[in-house]
Amino acid sequence: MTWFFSGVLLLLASGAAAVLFPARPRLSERVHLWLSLAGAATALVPVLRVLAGGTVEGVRFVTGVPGGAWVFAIDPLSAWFLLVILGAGVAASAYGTCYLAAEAEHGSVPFGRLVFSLLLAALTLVVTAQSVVPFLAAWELMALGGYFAVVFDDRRDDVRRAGLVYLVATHAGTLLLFLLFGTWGSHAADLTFAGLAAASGALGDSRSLVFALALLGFGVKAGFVPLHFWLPEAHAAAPSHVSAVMSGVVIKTGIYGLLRVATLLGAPPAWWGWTVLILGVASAVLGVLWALAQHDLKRLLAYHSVENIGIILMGLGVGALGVAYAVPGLAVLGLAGAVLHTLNHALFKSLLFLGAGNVLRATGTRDLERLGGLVRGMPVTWTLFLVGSAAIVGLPPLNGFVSEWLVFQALFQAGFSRTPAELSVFGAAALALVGGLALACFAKVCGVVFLGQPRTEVARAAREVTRGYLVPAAALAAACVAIGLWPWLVLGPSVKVAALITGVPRETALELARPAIVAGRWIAVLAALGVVVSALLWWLRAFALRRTSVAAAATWACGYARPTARMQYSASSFAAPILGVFGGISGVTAVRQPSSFETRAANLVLERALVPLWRVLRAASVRLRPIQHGRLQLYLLYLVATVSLLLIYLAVRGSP
Amino acid sequence: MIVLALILVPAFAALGAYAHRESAFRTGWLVVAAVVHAGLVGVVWAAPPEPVLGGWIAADAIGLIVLSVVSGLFLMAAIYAVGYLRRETPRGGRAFVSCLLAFLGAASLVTLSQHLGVLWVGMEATTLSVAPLIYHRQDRRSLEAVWKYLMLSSVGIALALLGVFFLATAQFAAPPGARPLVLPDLVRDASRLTPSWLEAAFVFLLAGYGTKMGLAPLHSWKPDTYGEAPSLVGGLMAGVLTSCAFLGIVRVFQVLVAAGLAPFAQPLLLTFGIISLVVAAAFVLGQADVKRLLAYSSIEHMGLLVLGLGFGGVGAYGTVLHVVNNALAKGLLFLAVGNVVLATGTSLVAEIKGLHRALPASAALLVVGLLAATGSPPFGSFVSEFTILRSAVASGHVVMALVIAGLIVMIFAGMGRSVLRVFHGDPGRAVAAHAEDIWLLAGPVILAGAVLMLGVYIPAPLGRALAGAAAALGGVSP
Amino acid sequence: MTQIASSLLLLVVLADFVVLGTSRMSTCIRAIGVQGLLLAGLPVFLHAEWSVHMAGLALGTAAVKAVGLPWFLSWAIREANVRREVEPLVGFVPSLLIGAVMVAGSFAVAPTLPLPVQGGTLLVAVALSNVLTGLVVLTSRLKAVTQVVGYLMLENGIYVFGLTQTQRVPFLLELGVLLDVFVGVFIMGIVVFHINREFDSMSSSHLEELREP
Amino acid sequence: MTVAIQVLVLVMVLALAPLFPGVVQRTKSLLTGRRGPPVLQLYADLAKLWRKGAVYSATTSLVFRLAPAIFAGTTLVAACLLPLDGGGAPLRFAGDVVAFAGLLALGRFALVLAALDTGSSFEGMGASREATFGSLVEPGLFLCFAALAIATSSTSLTTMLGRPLAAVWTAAAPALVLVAASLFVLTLAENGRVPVDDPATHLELTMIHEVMVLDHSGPDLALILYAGAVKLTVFGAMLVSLMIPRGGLGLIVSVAVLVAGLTAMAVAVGVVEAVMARLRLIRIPQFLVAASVLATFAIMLLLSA
Repeated sequence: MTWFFSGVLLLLASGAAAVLFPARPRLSERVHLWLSLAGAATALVPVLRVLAGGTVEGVRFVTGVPGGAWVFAIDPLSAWFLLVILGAGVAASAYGTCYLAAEAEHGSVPFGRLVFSLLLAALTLVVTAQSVVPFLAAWELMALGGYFAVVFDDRRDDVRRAGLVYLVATHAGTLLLFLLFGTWGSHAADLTFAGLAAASGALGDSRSLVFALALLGFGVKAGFVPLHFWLPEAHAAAPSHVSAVMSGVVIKTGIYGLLRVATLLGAPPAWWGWTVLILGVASAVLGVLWALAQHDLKRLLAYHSVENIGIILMGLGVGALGVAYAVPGLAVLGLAGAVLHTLNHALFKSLLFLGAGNVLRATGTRDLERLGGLVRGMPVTWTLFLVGSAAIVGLPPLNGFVSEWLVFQALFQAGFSRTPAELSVFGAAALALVGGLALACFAKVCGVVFLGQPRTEVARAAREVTRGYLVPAAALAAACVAIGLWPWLVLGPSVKVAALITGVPRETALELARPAIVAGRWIAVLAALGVVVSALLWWLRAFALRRTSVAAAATWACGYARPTARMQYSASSFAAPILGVFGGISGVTAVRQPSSFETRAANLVLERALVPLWRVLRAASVRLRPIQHGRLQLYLLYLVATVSLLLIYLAVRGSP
Repeated sequence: MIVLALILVPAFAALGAYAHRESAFRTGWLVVAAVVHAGLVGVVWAAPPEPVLGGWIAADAIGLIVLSVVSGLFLMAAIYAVGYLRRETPRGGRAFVSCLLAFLGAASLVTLSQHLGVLWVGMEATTLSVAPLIYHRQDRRSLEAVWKYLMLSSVGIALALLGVFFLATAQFAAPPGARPLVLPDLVRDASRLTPSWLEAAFVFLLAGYGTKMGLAPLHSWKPDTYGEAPSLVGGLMAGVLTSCAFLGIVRVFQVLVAAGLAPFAQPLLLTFGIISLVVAAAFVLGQADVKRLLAYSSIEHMGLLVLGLGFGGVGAYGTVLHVVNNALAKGLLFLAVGNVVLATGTSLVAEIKGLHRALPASAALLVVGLLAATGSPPFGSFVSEFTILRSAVASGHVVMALVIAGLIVMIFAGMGRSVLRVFHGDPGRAVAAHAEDIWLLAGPVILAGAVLMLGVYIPAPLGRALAGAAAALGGVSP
Repeated sequence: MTQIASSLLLLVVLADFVVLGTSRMSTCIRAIGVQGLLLAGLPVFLHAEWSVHMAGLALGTAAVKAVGLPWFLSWAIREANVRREVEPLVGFVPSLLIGAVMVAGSFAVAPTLPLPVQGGTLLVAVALSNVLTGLVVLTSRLKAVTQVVGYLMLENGIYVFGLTQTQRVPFLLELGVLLDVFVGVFIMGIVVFHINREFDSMSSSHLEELREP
Repeated sequence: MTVAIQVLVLVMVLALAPLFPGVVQRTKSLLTGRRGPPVLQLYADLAKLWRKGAVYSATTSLVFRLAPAIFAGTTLVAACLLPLDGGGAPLRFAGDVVAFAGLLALGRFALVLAALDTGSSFEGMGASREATFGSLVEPGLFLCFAALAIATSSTSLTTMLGRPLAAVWTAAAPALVLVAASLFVLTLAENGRVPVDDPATHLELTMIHEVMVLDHSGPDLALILYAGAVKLTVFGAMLVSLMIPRGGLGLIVSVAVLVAGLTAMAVAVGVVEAVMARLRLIRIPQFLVAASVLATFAIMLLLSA
């Protein structure tokens, strides 16, 4: 743990460095960057040791705060999430040093860096804390760091609103966690996770209550439907590197919490698995559908986080069913898929947000309808973004495919498990639908943003961003490709984590997952073959063309002489037919004018449910105002009434 | 002897301050007295003194904890007063400082008295010594505020006196040797007290001291008073006065617990607690004035205190700890708001913007205070609120726990909305730069550090005191 | 418990009704003064044996309740030259009725509260009825002075109850008198005076500026 | 050894692929009372296109040039996953069925992007429709796969379309019939055939697949046409292997059966094209959902069995 804590301290130091010498911004930027890189590297040492199969002994602090000792430790689960956090986090932080430097007119850059480092440090503590009070402390610290990182550009009303919605939502989640651990702790000797695990047997009926509270409390953070309402707002409002971490990493802590509670609670009843599976299907389908409806690049990406959380939950759910119906193979596959998708989503979602950041930096707009043809100005960004898109759609030979493939495996196996779990095979169809929709959505994004003709002058003028922006993104893209081409790099560790969660012995788990791991190598072969064949055909084609003429012309517009940029298919029109198929639940309203067609997307839960609720509460509170009417006699009357009521109580309940 | 000194030093200091004409001297006098008082409290922690005056005056666990809160918060307020009195000279003139000191003396008397009659006298004294502080501006609004405050709390205090009489009556049946109205004896002979009179006494003391605490629906003076009083005084009222009033209820509750009558009291406490939370939530939403906002937040925390007492178990521990945290957080908030008011000349949410650009330090303190007051980890109030919620669940009130959590979220939303609105954005008009002055910042900074520390580390002696207090309230320490 | 004592107690209750029933402030003040005098007499007749303590208490009470405060109050109404309590929140006849109900209630409840001193029941009854009628006046009158009178009735009720304790608990009763002085000085001397100066009228109905919009 | 044979069979089938669109065309023509182009027409077209030069729109980028190669490449590799000889596929592993779908999706992604690369509203329209209907085809396809997986307790196409099917035909024939029907509908949709799409139409506004590749020319177009033929063949091969389990048969026989079956399938497609009209675009989703429903029934049958 020494390595780990020194890493955390380095991260904090990097935050401090950002604010310490405001006179020398350049220097502080450098120091901040290198300290955070060093911190991440240091903290990674024990992580890799654990993932390689080693162990790291935890530490206990006795603080006198009620709830027992403060324990910090790294087990495979923590290690895996630390990998997620540090991997995506350090790339984002490197990107951020560069990105924020150009944001000085919007907010305080040093403060932005400080809260970002705080956020990273809090994240690492969340997944290593092994008792309740430090866990909750780190949890809230993470939420606050996130908040202040999001509201960087706090002069804009929409940013402040998004921030407030996020803050209130996360605080509500935290209070649910209070109740969760309060309920659990009332049966436990102390509030260390070990103590809770020991008490899980004594929970009895309140076990389901604990599960429900965990699902809600952590769900708000994970942001699955319908608890996702804060997510698109906040992630769109934040600076791009913050969006990357929020969307790629922070929401994963919700998943971590669920997994942690699952490990402490022990074998779940079947209906928990079904609940999680159905929630997963719902938020995967709705998330991608709502993403299709967006024209704001970052908001669209944020909705895809809802979708991917859904995919992760599907893996969790089917895994839980495997445990519940005693099909260990199923359990291991499902959970391994979920765990692996957590990592993959962190990688490609951060990559995509960084790409979006580049576009924003180069053009100053996030509105798809105002972009286009960026491929000429920004070839590198385009390539990186394309990798990310293919990965998130789940296409081979990239990492997204590997984890979705595991989840598919689990769903199919459930199909012939000869247990009640077999119904979850329909999840495969849902996941396929999600894949298809995601393909459509990212075809839309890539096509409308990068391909075709520039729709505006800013898009035409866009030029490639500097290396500082590209290198972190490139690193993430490399990781996506690596996992896609050599899946067995991550299959083994993810199976180990799954083993920890399911309680299956590690060797057994590896044995059960053997076919999948072997298949991983075949996937590599397949990917290689695909690349080779395509390259071969490409070469043949080039060969054929060398002997003949290659002419350039305007696009064939079916006889129409001069097509203009405004005649291109827009994002709205591209998505219209699909959204038409799904009708009302897509939350889209189409605006047709003779000269233009556009669709407007609504955040259904927020705008149709929560905002009205807030209004109702406000109205109710206004109706209570007359209580504080200002007249002393009235106040005295309250006093008299209270005393009389008390006397009545005395007469009724008092002893004779 | 030390315990007497704790009461007499501020009292004489008050007289001395009134005697002296030089205002700078008075301020120094104030700080010195506060420091001496704090030092004495430190001595009491180090070496627990013997009871004096036939056991009427003594420092037991609960009293000592509240006393330390009183002394510490007062010291911070005194330091703040140095900066404050440089900017504003209250029309009260000499009265201001001496009333502050008198208030300290009275509060110390409340915390140290084991005789419930004497405790009542101290409570009355606090009421009266605060009144001129509220009225320092001497305009219509502050006049109205002080009138309402005095009327309501006088009626309350009168009811409390009736309660004290009832308590004495309940002691008729006690063995002859028992000293009347002295807490240890009451607790000792609890089983032989007349239950009906004891319950009557509790009811009236609850109503009386509840009025001074500001439990809804007895709270109605609070927003007006806190809104009009200078922030410094508001901080002392929200931190010290309420704690003292709560101590009064705690004392009689101790007797009830000893007499095995807790089941009679607890439903009342829970009802008051829930009503207070509801009222606070209702009026925090869309509150236009930051100081009134703090008043309702204070009502919320009074509610939490009695809730913890009502749930019992670990709740008692949480409650005593929450007394400390609430006092620190409220002091911090009021002093921070005081800086804002000094700089902008208003406490209306609509008229303040972009504080973190205009007054970075005070703005940061304001947000820290917000988090501390809403029980966000890792602040001390988180630990106490969490413990109280735990006791709610442990005592089988799961639904009530959910309701409480919901109300706390509403209050957080309301407070957060207002505070963050003034925190963010562009500072419209220029604000007085002088507001960021070391004297004005030292107090809140130290308070922030303290409330933060209590969230991550509780010193062993304090832990023991808390455990002892919880035990005296029939609770257990988690 | 002598006949005199009990008749004194009944006169005390009668004084309450006078305050409830009249609109003339001077009458109110006179009534409260008389009540103070009666209360000062009570300890003497209540307890057979004499003691210096008793005498001192009686004299002190008389000084404060029967002389000091009434004089103060009449000074105040002279200052503000208000003579009558016009349109109170609750009319005089209704408040009389309410008062009657309260008194009846207290006399009904009193026997259930056992007091181990002789004649305790009557004391409790009178104490309660004073407290309750005092609260009625407090909540139903607009003029600051009348409210103070109501407050003093409340006080006297508590004082009456305190009489049961004089034997055992030293100077508990004195506390009550002390309260009178404090509250008298503060509420009367300062606030009423200021209200009078600020609004040149003593009606507390002006004080409704602080409220939730 | 066996792998060599399997590769050989694969190569042969890939070589025969352009034949089947011809067959479809010919059947359609005959049934509609025309002679129609010769069966081998596509071979001629491909050869001609391969020799021709290419015209590229100034709007397009590398994506446009790369897409045909990727589309063709993925389709060919996908073909490697099928047990064409009735025994096993050259490439087979647990879960290769998902890889199969993934490869086809990658091909579609490439084509859609290429279409958007031209910046033409027509091809954007085609891309949008392709994406829409593609996203509706996917669930149907996976439901069919799920049914087969349940029937054969495997997630590898080699097993799912291989020996075990014979037993399933005896046990749960109705389910497999439903699956086959659903798969046939999906074949029509995936390959841009009537009633979903009409390759022979001459009105761009009604096209889907054709309008999407409107701007490709020369070798690129050749690659796309060829890959299309292979795709049709691949789906046909799946249908054939599903309908006629060739587990017991010898290599020669089973390959002969496969070719015969493929031809029959092509004829069937031709018949459909001749007798059915093209659906209106807003009806197509219902048509595809119907396919999914058929597969769902199949799954219910298998699970209840």
